[in-house]
Amino acid sequence: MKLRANLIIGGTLFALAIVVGVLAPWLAHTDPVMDANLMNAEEPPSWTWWFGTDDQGRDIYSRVVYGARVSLTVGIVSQLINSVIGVALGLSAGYWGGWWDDVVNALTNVMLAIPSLIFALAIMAVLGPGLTSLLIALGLTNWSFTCRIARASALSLRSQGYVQAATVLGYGDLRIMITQLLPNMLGPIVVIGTLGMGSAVLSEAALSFLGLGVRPPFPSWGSMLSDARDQITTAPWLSLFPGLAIFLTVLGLNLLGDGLRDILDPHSRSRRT
Amino acid sequence: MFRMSVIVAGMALALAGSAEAQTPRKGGTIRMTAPYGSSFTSLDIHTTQRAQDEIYAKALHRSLYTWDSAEGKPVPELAKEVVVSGGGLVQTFKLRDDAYFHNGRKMTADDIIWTFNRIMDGTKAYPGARYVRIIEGAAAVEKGQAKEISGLKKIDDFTLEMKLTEKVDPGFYFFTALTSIYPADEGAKDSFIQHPIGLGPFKFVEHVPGSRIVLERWDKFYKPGKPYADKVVVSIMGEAAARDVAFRNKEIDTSVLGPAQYVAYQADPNLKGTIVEVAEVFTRYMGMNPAFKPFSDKRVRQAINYAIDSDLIINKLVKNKAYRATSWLPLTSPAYDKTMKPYPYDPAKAKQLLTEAGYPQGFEFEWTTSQNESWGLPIVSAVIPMLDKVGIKVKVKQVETAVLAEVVRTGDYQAFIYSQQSGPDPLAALKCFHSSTPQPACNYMNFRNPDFDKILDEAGQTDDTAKRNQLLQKANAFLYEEAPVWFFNYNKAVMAVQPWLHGIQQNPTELTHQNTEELWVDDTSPAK
Amino acid sequence: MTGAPLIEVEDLRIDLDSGSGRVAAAEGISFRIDRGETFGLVGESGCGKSITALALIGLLRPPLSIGAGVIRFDGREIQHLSAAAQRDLRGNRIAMIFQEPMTALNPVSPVGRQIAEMFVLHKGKSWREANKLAVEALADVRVTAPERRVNDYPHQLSGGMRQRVMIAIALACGPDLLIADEPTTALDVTVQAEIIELMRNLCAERGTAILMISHDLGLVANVCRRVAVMYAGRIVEERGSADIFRAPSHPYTQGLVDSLPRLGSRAALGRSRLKEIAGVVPAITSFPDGCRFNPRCAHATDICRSVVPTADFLEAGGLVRCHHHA
Amino acid sequence: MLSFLIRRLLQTIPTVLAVVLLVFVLFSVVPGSIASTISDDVDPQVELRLKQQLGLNDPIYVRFGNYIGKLAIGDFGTSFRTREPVTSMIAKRAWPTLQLIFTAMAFSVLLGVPLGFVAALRPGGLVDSAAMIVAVTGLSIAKFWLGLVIMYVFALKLGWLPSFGYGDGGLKHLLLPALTLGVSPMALFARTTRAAVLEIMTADFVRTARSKGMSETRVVKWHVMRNALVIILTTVGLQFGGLMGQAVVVEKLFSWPGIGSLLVDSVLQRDIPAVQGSILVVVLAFLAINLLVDLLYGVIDPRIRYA
Repeated sequence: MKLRANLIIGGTLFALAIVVGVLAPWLAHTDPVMDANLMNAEEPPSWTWWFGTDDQGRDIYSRVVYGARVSLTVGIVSQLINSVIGVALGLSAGYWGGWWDDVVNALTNVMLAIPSLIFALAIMAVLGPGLTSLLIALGLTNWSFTCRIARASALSLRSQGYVQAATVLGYGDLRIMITQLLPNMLGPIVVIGTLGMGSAVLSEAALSFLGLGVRPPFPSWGSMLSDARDQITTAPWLSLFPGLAIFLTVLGLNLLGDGLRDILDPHSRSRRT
Repeated sequence: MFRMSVIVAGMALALAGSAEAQTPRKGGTIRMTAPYGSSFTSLDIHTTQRAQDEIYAKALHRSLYTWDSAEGKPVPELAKEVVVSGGGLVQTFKLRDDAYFHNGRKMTADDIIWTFNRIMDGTKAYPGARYVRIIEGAAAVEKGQAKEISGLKKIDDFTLEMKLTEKVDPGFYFFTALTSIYPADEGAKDSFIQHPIGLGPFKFVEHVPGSRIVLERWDKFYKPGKPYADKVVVSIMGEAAARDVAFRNKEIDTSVLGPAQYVAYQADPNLKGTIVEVAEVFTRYMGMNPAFKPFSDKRVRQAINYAIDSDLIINKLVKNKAYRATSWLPLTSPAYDKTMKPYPYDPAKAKQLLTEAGYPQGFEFEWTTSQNESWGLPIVSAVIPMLDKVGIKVKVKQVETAVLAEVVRTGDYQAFIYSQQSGPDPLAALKCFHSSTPQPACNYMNFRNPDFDKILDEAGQTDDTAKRNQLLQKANAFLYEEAPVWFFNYNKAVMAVQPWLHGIQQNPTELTHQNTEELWVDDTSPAK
Repeated sequence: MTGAPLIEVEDLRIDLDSGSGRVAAAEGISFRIDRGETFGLVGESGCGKSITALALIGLLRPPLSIGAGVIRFDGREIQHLSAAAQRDLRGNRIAMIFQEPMTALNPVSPVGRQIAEMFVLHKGKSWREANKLAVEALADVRVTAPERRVNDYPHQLSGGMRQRVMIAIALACGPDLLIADEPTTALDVTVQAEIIELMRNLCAERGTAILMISHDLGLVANVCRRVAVMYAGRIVEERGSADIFRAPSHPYTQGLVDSLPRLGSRAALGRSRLKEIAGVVPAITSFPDGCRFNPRCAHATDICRSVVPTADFLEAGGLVRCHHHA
Repeated sequence: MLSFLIRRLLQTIPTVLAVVLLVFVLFSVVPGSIASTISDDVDPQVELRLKQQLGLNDPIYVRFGNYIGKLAIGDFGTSFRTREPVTSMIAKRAWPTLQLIFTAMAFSVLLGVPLGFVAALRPGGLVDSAAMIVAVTGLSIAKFWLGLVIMYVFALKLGWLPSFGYGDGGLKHLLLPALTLGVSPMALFARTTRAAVLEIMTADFVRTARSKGMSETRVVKWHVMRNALVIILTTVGLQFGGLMGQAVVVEKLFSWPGIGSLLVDSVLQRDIPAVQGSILVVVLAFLAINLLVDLLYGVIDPRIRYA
């Protein structure tokens, strides 16, 4: 029962966020950047301004709606990069073994040893703030779990009959990895990826707070929340709505991840590594 | 205009607290905050030019001069008398004979000479070098061509002669903590940086990096009866929201307010009375690179000034925590022309000027900015739609403050938004636009105009204060016409001060820089 | 006391909640065991013999549960007892040994402690006393140097040793019934005989009845006085051990007996495994109608495919569930 | 034991070296010059001399060699900004961060693990659902936002604890930042513990324990707990890394003078030696803590032997 509740609530929240992001131009009332009118600055929520306006007079509802694009892009793309890196390294290391396996193992250990937020911070410092930097910084720093899982399952699948049969049939390594091994490890990787998206959205907020987030004027939920923190008492709606958007989306991703884990990866409930 | 008269009136009063005419209480702890970042740079105040560090340095150190907020100018601090001779180029200082370093030794002329030689050490690039360079022979020391500054001569222990390279008031050069006087013997030791020794009213007790500096009363301070307090604690609190909680919670005695909190504190009857504000000598502006084609045309630069509704931004976004800039020189400058009017908001005029300049459809430029809330991204975001209305498109390039400083120095920009010191010395402030001033020094827009140079040179040569101010006003008006920048605002510094802390000075160079010997706490302070 | 059986199972049904409904994983299970008697339950894996054992000791966990029937222990119905009352029986009067000595012991607890727990739980001993008793219990199962062994962890012991520990735990409180679920399957051949011997002797000494569960008819027949054969959730035949070898009545039992090499040969005992009977055991959710053995049965007729055979008493004693039994 | 320790230490050397190399290469391409971290008015000649003095004009491999050489004797170089040895800067920041991280860890373990146990006793029950809702909520909130709310509630509204400060007045200054930092690991531990317990509950030895006539509470206390701790310990060890990352945010918010705020400060001011040093120290600490965790396994799990 609980399993389905996870999946349904989580999936709904995440799907909702995606729909909002995709339909942003139709859902938004105003342009999130250009429609600043200082005459309307800091209006509390009302029928005209559903979520109120910010200190530049921009409609927060429209900015939250557009912010879904930025924040979800950060979450999805950076996690996609992580997954691709993790799978490519882990799969090849587990399949080929030997010195390459040692190299990948060493690399994973290095990644594991540097806290990912700190590593992302360092990369952001070098690349400078901005969406691209953010995607790179968050995309390069959170693949070690995926890599370990991919490696472990490649290692165990390698000796399975059908994989060896494929080898005998003269299939190329790449083809075997992609057609034979990859589908069998997709479950846990999707689960990790889902949970990783949530943490990427939160990392974006943290980096915004540290002054190294998405480059405005385009709104991201993290930067909106971070910018509004001085006005938490005077204009609470400035932070309430982007904060809620982050919370619900990350909550959705976490629940979805849990739900998917129960279905796709029932064996490893507790051991992530 | 009303607001301005308030400021002037405020400055006429020596001390904000003195109006209360209470007898200062001895003892207690002053709990100040350092709001500009999450650490102090260094206990060697010569190495750092950040406003953050000077907050503690004002308690610990003394320089040759100090800023007198009541007079609105620098006054001699460690000298009892200054005699000017040699056509204004030779300054003879009769030094105090009652100034003791915190190790108990009396200060002499040797300490000053040693300190200035140290600041000119070219292998260290001390930021104070730019001030000491005004002394003859200082530059040679910096370049390694001489060991000692030739323009400094010790007459006796308490008499010092200083030869300048040009005719300026040395007070403007030697009042900041960058030129704090160190004890010659101790300053050379490695231990100095862990346990600094100065001449100030409070001596060093401890520094918890990233957290606070604690100082205690220096009994042999040269001003009789001062300081009042037993202890000064300067806590580092970079987060405005956290500072707000701490101030409301009565955990700190002073807090610098941003625009949002300025509004909140004004609206709160319990906090309204804690607000202290002053017009600081900083001008916020958008610099335009004349090497970028559209900006080479004066009409385009003027059009930008017409196109932006600066008052609206100041009113709504900056929440009136700034004064509208007319030209370069700030309100508190002696050469400020009160009759001058700022560029009005007139998009039609802007459009017309753009058309005349050959940009009827507008153009696009890249605007480099930091995240600073008062002169960074939020302002840029508000300006973008305004410029858009006259057809000018903006591409934002966001960088960190440190990078922006570099960008500005090297001229690697099309436009940038910045806050630059424009006082207290109006001549020095305008000198930044003199063609002899290299771009990295402070001529960030690489402004070159022989007519302007002529006015400024003339002002520099005259000894008549009135005439000089008149010429400076003319130069300032010249800049208004040329519009090398978008004149945005002059900062209004706002600090919240708990009711039990008295003696706050309205220092227009930086409100957080307080002469701590004047401050005292009454017995309603939770810290007693 | 005498005459009344120690445990009596009547028409027991065990349900499996598959999520979309309940399925009977075992049904119509009836048998009884007298005090000190040895009784065997034989069948292929998945036939329901292990869950029957778990039902007796009250360890069925969701999705499994008792659907119907009565379990009478020492004259008292125990299937609906409160959890606390069940716990008083469990371990104390009904004990159980599991198949996998490797995993049946807690890897991070010393074996002595795992034995001592029994005395603390059921005999109200202090840990100090219980630890002493644990040493004795280890000595009883012929472990050498027991005072040293009590401090060992399971991974430091051999498989046989571990199973001795399990027996020590099971017999610690002198239970009336010992359920042994494939107690030697995971062990080396040489050790198997020892363990069986040990178990049998100890139980005989204490008057403890044994319910032995195994897929190995030979082993069970050797240990037990009576044997029940299970197939697909039903008991298909129940006989005296000697009878079942001499003249198996149910075609499935016949298949089992035929697959045994050299009956009664002690040397082959441990090794003998069931030979595959043609066809596969049906899944719980798709039991065939009628006699559940009919798809694999050489003698199956129409009635076998539609009517569930009743349990018939045999003249020579025992029961069989077959339309065509001899 | 000792030989295990030595072997593990040797194993970490390549990791440390790789981290050093990574961080070094990363920051050798950083924009902005050393001069801009010092003053906005530096004579070009002086800047050149300064660069020479700091060896910034050497080719990168020479600089890396020098850096490694100095690292070997515990010298992290000299800060551009403060001109202090980075080693001593970090040394002053280490204790506050350790205090913060260990308090947060203690809080999250002491709260999260029991919560997970309680939840696992009745999976799907009311307590379980409530606990897991709390846990997933704790994992889904932006940290600085949570910190602000905690600060407002506990310092301003309730007036129980000071909102900032370090070191004076005992532990009370530590509590709010540690609470903020501890919430998400607490949530994580609650979830991990629950999952671990549920997994162990299906183990054969638990069935054995039940067959002994033990109550569920005793089963958990006597048999499940210690086995679950093995799994929890792994998570705790790994979570130290996440905690150090989050400490950056929390330290900044609460003006806590730890390595995290030093790192942010140094990053924003382009003080590269200090950035490199801080990251390196964090990594070393993480590796050391995980070594400790490995040793702890030996205490909890008798199967592990350090022969």
